[in-house]
Amino acid sequence: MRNYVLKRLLYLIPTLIGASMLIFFLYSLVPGNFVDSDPNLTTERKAELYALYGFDQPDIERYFIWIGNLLQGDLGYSLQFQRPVTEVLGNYIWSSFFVALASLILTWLIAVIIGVVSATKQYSFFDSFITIIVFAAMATPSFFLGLILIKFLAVDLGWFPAGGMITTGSNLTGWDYVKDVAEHMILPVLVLTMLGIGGLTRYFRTNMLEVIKQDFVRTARAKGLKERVVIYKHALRNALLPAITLFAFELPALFSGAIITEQIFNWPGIGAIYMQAFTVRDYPLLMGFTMFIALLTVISNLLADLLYGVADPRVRLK
Amino acid sequence: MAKEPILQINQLLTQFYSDGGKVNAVNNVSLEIREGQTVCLVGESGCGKSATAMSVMGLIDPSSGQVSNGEVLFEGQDLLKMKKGDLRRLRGKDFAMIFQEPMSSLNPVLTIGEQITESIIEHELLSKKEAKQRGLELINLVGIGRGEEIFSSYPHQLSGGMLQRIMIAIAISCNPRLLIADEPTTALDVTIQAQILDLLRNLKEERNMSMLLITHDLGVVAEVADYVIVMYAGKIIEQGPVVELFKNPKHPYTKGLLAAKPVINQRREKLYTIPGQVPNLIDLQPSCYFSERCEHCMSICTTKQPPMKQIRDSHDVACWLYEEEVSV
Amino acid sequence: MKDIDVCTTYSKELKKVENPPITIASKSKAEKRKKSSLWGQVLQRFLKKKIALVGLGFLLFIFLFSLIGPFFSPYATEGVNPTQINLPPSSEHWLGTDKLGRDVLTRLMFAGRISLTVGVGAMVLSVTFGALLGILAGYYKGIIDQIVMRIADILMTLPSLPLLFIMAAVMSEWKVPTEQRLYIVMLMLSLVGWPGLARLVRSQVLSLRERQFIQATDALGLRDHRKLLNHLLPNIVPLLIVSGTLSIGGAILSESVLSYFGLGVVPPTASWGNMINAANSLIDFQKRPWLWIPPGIAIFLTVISINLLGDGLRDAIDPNMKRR
Amino acid sequence: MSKALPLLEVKNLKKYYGDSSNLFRRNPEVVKAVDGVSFTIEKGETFGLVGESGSGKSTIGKSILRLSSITDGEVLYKGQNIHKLSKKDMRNLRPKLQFIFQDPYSSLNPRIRIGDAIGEALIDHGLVDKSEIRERVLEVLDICGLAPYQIDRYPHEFSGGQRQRIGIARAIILNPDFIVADEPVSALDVSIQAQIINLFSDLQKERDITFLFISHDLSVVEHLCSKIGVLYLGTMMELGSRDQLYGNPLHPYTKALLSAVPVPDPTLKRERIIIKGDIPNPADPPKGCKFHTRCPIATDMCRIEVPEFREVEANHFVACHFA
Amino acid sequence: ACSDEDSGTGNESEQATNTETQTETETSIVVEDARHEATEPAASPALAINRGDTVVVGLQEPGGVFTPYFNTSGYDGNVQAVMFPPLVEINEAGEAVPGLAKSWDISEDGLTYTYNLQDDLLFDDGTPLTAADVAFTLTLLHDPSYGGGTDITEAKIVGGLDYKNGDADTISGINVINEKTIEVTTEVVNARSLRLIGGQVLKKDYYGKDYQKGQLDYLNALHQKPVGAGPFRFVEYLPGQEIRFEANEYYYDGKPEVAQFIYKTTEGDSLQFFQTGELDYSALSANQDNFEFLQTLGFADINVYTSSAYGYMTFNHEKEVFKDPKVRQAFVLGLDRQTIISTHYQGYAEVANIPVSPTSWAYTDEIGSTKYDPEKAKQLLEEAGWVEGADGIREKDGKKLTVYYFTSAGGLGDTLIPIAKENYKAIGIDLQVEQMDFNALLSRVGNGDHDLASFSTTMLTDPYNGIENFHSKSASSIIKGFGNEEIDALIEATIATNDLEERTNAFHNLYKALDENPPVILMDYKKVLSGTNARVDGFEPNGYRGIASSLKDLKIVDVNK
Ligand SMILES: Nc1ncnc2c1ncn2[C@@H]1O[C@H](COP(=O)(O)OP(=O)(O)OP(=O)(O)O)[C@@H](O)[C@H]1O
Ligand SMILES: Nc1ncnc2c1ncn2[C@@H]1O[C@H](COP(=O)(O)OP(=O)(O)OP(=O)(O)O)[C@@H](O)[C@H]1O
Ligand SMILES: [Mg+2]
Ligand SMILES: [Mg+2]
Repeated sequence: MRNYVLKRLLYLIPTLIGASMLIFFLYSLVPGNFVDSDPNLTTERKAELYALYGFDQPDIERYFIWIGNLLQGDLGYSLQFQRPVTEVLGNYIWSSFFVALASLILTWLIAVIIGVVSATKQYSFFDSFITIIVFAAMATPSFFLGLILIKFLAVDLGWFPAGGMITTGSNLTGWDYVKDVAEHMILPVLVLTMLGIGGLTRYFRTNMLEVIKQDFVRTARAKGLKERVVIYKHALRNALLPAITLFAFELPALFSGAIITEQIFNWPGIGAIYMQAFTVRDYPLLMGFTMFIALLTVISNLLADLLYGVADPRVRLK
Repeated sequence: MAKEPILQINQLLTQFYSDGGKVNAVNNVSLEIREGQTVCLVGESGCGKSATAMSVMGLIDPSSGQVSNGEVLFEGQDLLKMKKGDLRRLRGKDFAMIFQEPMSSLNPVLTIGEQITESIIEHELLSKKEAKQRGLELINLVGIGRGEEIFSSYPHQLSGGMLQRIMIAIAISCNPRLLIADEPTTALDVTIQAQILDLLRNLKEERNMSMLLITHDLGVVAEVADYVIVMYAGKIIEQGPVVELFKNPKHPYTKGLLAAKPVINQRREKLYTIPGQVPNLIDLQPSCYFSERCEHCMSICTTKQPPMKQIRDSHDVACWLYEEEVSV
Repeated sequence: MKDIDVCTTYSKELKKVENPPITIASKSKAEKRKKSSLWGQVLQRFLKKKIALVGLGFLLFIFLFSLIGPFFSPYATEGVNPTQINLPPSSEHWLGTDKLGRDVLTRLMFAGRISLTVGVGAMVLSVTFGALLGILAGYYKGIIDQIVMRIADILMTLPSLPLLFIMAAVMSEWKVPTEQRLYIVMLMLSLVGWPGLARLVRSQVLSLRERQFIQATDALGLRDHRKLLNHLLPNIVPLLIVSGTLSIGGAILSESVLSYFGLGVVPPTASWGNMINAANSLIDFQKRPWLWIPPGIAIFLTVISINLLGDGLRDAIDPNMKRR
Repeated sequence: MSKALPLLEVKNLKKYYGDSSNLFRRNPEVVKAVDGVSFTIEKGETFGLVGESGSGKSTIGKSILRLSSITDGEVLYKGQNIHKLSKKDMRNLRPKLQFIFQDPYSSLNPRIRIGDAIGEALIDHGLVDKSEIRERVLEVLDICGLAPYQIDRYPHEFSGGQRQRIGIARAIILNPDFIVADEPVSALDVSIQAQIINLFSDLQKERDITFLFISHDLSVVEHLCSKIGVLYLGTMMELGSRDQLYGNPLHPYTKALLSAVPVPDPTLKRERIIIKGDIPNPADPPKGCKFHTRCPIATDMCRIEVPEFREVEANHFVACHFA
Repeated sequence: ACSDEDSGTGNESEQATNTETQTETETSIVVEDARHEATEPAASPALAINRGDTVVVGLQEPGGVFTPYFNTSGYDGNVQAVMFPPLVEINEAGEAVPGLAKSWDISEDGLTYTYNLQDDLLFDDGTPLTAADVAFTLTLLHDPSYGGGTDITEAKIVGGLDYKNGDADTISGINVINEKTIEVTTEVVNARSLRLIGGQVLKKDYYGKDYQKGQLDYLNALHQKPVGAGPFRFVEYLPGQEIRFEANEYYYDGKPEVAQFIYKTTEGDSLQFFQTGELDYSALSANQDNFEFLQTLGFADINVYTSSAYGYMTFNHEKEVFKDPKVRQAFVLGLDRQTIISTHYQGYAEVANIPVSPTSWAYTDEIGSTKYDPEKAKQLLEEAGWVEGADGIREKDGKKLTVYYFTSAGGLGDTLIPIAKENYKAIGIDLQVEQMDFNALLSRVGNGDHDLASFSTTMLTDPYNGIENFHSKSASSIIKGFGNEEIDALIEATIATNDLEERTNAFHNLYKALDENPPVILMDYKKVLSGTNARVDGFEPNGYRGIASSLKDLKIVDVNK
């Protein structure tokens, strides 16, 4: 087991190196840079700033400087925020995380329930109805969904705040603060949930359909177990297993935020910041963030495999 | 053998839905199993053996098929008319089943112990601890040592033979009076097959169980059966006590089956072959379903189904060859 | 990123089609004659799926609507008409006009051409890349596999929306005439789309390799190109068909998301995405529903019907999921 | 037996499965699927290989035809080492060496018409002109008992037995010298099995093809094979002619196997040897004689010492201390 | 489709009718700068009313650098403006007015500036603000490691370059006369120096505590803890959410009535927040829709005012095509700017005629023109040698008149692109459009890939800012390769004096010359539309400072009265 993990960790290295190169050189291909974003700068001033920020070095050299710092845990210095990238990420990432986490939990809960019910009642009215609803959610562009919810639920009905994370100017603490934030989270979470639920529901449904046709489910029935036990203990467990990997795959998404949704709901998350950083070409922030996500993705892939190993006795690692 | 029938099937019709229409997988099958008797159901693949067993267990997947007609009387109660809950309470307790593929028939993510005790707890209402005790005994009973170790292991950690023993342990955990075994040894090696058959024989004797054993291996039949039922294309075509049937097969199909099997130390230059193949169950015309492959096919065979006829004491055959009045 | 995760969710679902259908049945002679090919069977099964047929029907309608609809329209797409701004639907303009006085119905039809082209084009490209690389990787294993899969891994470690931003910015360097900008969009979407598919195909090929009929080609000593083209490829076609159909919907949605960020098709060329986006303000939303409802419904129904179609195809191709 | 070169000679064949992709440390868990097996097959002979599941039968079959690599040993076909041939030479040799698979359902590509599947290799090897292909295919279809009208059908339209015939047709159309048949009848029903077995014995007689016939069914092997090897956990336990093996089995394993086969005669009451226990994990085989854990006559010596594979009578080899 | 027609005559008649309808709309549609009082103040949402004496204004996410001169994001500038008033303020007409300096003198020769600070000037931490702080600020800006966007060297303070590039320890041209007076000597007359030198003031004891020449990194730690002297004092920055300020009791003009001021982070038009009452003040894209939206709310005081910026489409003067002024004129005349602007802004912008906003003292409507004259344009192109080719596109020396127009996504482009394509096609120009994000646009324009590209100036605090890029020595990457000595001289003349009248004349001369030889296609003077919740009084936004100069006057009123 330890060897396995070690080996897998070693395998991560080439992927990460590849990712870092791809990230660096892709960004370096992007036209424009931070200094260029101010059209009023004079050429000399620009040259000065280029030198100051090191934009005048050849790409290769900059790559090695960047990767060197990266290895020391230094993601660089955000040009736009004038502070370390790690600090900027730290400022925004958690609010993204909470929204994503809430919607992740909700999505899974709903998807599992719907998936199970519509699989056990395949081709029933419920199944078809849910299929349509789920496809409908999948077929709506996210920005559009967001707009609809803001319009109806926030502006017209006034049930929820239209955006932001806390009531402006409020100085709440403790529970009141949590409640305030929760209230602001509802709409973005709703959007993310609706977007995410489609695929997952379909996935669970197909998984369940497959599992309930398996021999061991028949065995469970032959033992005279209650149908509830057959479905939830025997079938669902097996259907959930492959999904564990998916769950781990969602890890990076927890931190990478949801660019559109955050923007629409004014959520102070990393997605919104990413957009802004992109418009001003704050490369250290962009690259740092992308690299962070790449690292998370790679780690969560590993985690997915390990988790799967823990959860599924068949592949449980020695 | 004047014992009471423990299971009596009358005119059972089980149909599956398919692209081409309904498939009569079990077509008006009637049979009975008496207390303490081992009945073997033989026939080629697809002839409806498993479907018969599944119909008895009430395990036909409603999305793919249904029992359309007939009675399944278990100790006089019709299982088909029973409420779902009541049937469930009998299932696994009074009658139990073993399946062909031990590897896929056990839940891969639950421990063996969990799967053995589950039905004990469900049916015998024992506590977890008592159930475990019972489980360990069962493991011992089916001839595997290291009870504790097995108890906490997962199916993939055991070999096919061991799993099949576990399946047996699960099936007999609540002392059922009828055990249905659907090709319990087909997936196993000969040496293991011998062990399992031995085990089943012993258990049956010790516990005075009745057994419906499904197989396509005539060798197995000869070893364990008291009574043999031969099925072909969803119908019973011949049945009789084992010695009688092997010594004196009547139906051309039964004869063919016996002749086609290579037997050890009885090498022949050429094996007997039944020409052709099993007909498709979807669009069968009223005829003897074996008529297409039969050497003795007569004109009536292609137009009318032969009725079941008793040849001798409890030896029945469904073949026009034995109907005097038609030999015109 | 979640917002644009449409493609990945499709691939989640797709895992289920990995095992190609092998029908094990001996049919009666009568039947044999009428279904002499596998695809015939698939078609027959497909024709029984009412929902999928509705999807197909609607798709056909959309295709016709977009392809030949404009010939019946008296208006031009780009015919800006400042005197006819923001008119509500009327007998003259069935779906009203937009802020430049263009007929919404006509634009909707032209936009359909673009959106469908983007969808189909991106699908074709990613399926081609994905299938080709996936087959090579799965079949040859070893170094080719390592290279292809590492590239796919690396591409998949990058979140898709940022990747699209970068690509859009990079590709804006190429002098592409406005009308052809959609090809860039297609290319971008397919670059994001292929790694997932390549993985699916690869794992399918790996499992096919272990199947006896592929091993048989070794025993027969067949040449590689015959193995790949005649034996492997036909067996992943079902997977490609299903994932292909589903990815069309994903691509149409992604284009609309790109349009939201101004990275999609360049106006005045209309796509459903940029039509909705043009009305993406609270005011238009409230006051001029004819601007956003039609393209919204068009995207919505198209994606739904593509999904239904894909779902139906999957069930038809995979006979394990039979319906009575 | 003449002194002439045997058609096929397997010398000390070894095939270990293990995780060789491990860059950092060799995985200690290797499965010795085939562990030093030697035998020869003369031209025209049908060699039977029996053994329980996992004993390495298929592995030997595949290694002989170089469908899988080997760890050690030699496979000599007419004196040339198959595993040392260049890719090109090997391809040219392929038509002479054919393989028939166990599973009739998965050994045919579901998307290729059977006529094409059978004729394909002829085209690919350029052995026959395109115009003649159909004729040749029809010819072998006939030999294998299939009707000409079936040539344009897809595999799913055939029953298991028919598919197995197609598989056989595909092999014999190339006029092979040698065919490995890996459990070709195990998946078939008795009535169909008999048809295929008869087809095999006809082919043996009419075409002078040499067979390696793999099976776990001793009665089938007895029916078809003139020489038989008994395999256990990758090691040959006993090797001899049919009469020697069935008439005078020497190895306790062979004896147990023979007695375990159920005989379709309810009146026959035999003294059966039921060997206890399971086949050991091949990744961790017993020391000494591999069979000792299940052997009814095992002694301490068996636990320690690997018995030699000796010739106890002419061409009858056995690996047992007590034979 | 009619747009595909090539025949000249058909198009002409159509165009003619088009122009007619436009002239009709044109006169009626331009909206006056005005203030519209709320019709129904009581409709103000409870959320806003309950907030009491806290005022919330929307702002795009700032970068979090609240030290003046060091920000890289314009939004940080808005934040700084709350806390850091400049020595010399600017009024709604673009004229210099007293800020922290209550008065100033400029020497006869125009080279020496003397600023007199307000009495009792205190920083918001209660410590006095003196001339030494001003001197420190100016010195800091000359520091060799200063990386911000302010180029103080333009003022050419005596000794400035010695400090920046040499090893001088001080700047000789900066003279602290006493606590309240500072004198700065410059080398050349520059009308802009007054405000450049008289900018925001950094507290020396705070921002200069660890100052060593060439070492400014220590400032990073202070960027989010600003100490200023404005009407409000910084309290807290919640990234991505809001920035809080409180009334500064040390403010020289008196503590504001409003106790708390908040900049709330919002994205784009934040109608929904204004509607729900989360924002008290919101600037919106100016158009009729938004105006009507504010009107229907009832509780909004609406301000419509003209921005000091102008929009334009630049030529790539390095391309051979545009060397000929006639061609450029043809591009100007051949574009129906009026239709574009009135369609897009619905009256909330007017077509620009000269490169300065009508709010400026330098503006005149007597120069330049806004007319659409495709005939004239065709004629000019003919004269320049571009003749119609087979497909209706003009050619010269075998080269087609295809021009690439770069623009950023959204905004005016959506309207401009289709109309411009039609307009230009009608006069034989093939316009190809590429949309990209703003930064890519800047970069690609910098590389000279474009033929035409759309931009807008920033707020022009001095009319010189609107034309400095037309100087042939200008370093601007947007307008490269334009100009000649004559125009350079005219440009230089506009700052060569501090006298407003002389400057006005100089500007007018320049504008005339530019009309003949257009450096850009002038597009629009935009209006700004803002809504104020009727519960807040005192927002007087203007085209130069936005709301910054009115913050100190904010008051909460009872909407039910
Ligand atoms: N779920 C199902 N859906 C449709 N048809 C089915 C289904 N299960 C069985 N059948 C059909 O019913 C018939 C009888 O099947 P059954 O499984 O009872 O055969 P069997 O005798 O047990 O064969 P085997 O020896 O292969 O187990 C077959 O023709 C089979 O194709
Ligand atoms: N590709 C492989 N990788 C690892 N181990 C393998 C592989 N193929 C076979 N083995 C192992 O090698 C041993 C011999 O396998 P083989 O398939 O030759 O047995 P067999 O005698 O053909 O069995 P069966 O009767 O089940 O077909 C088994 O223990 C098996 O687990
Ligand atoms: Mg069965
Ligand atoms: Mg094998």
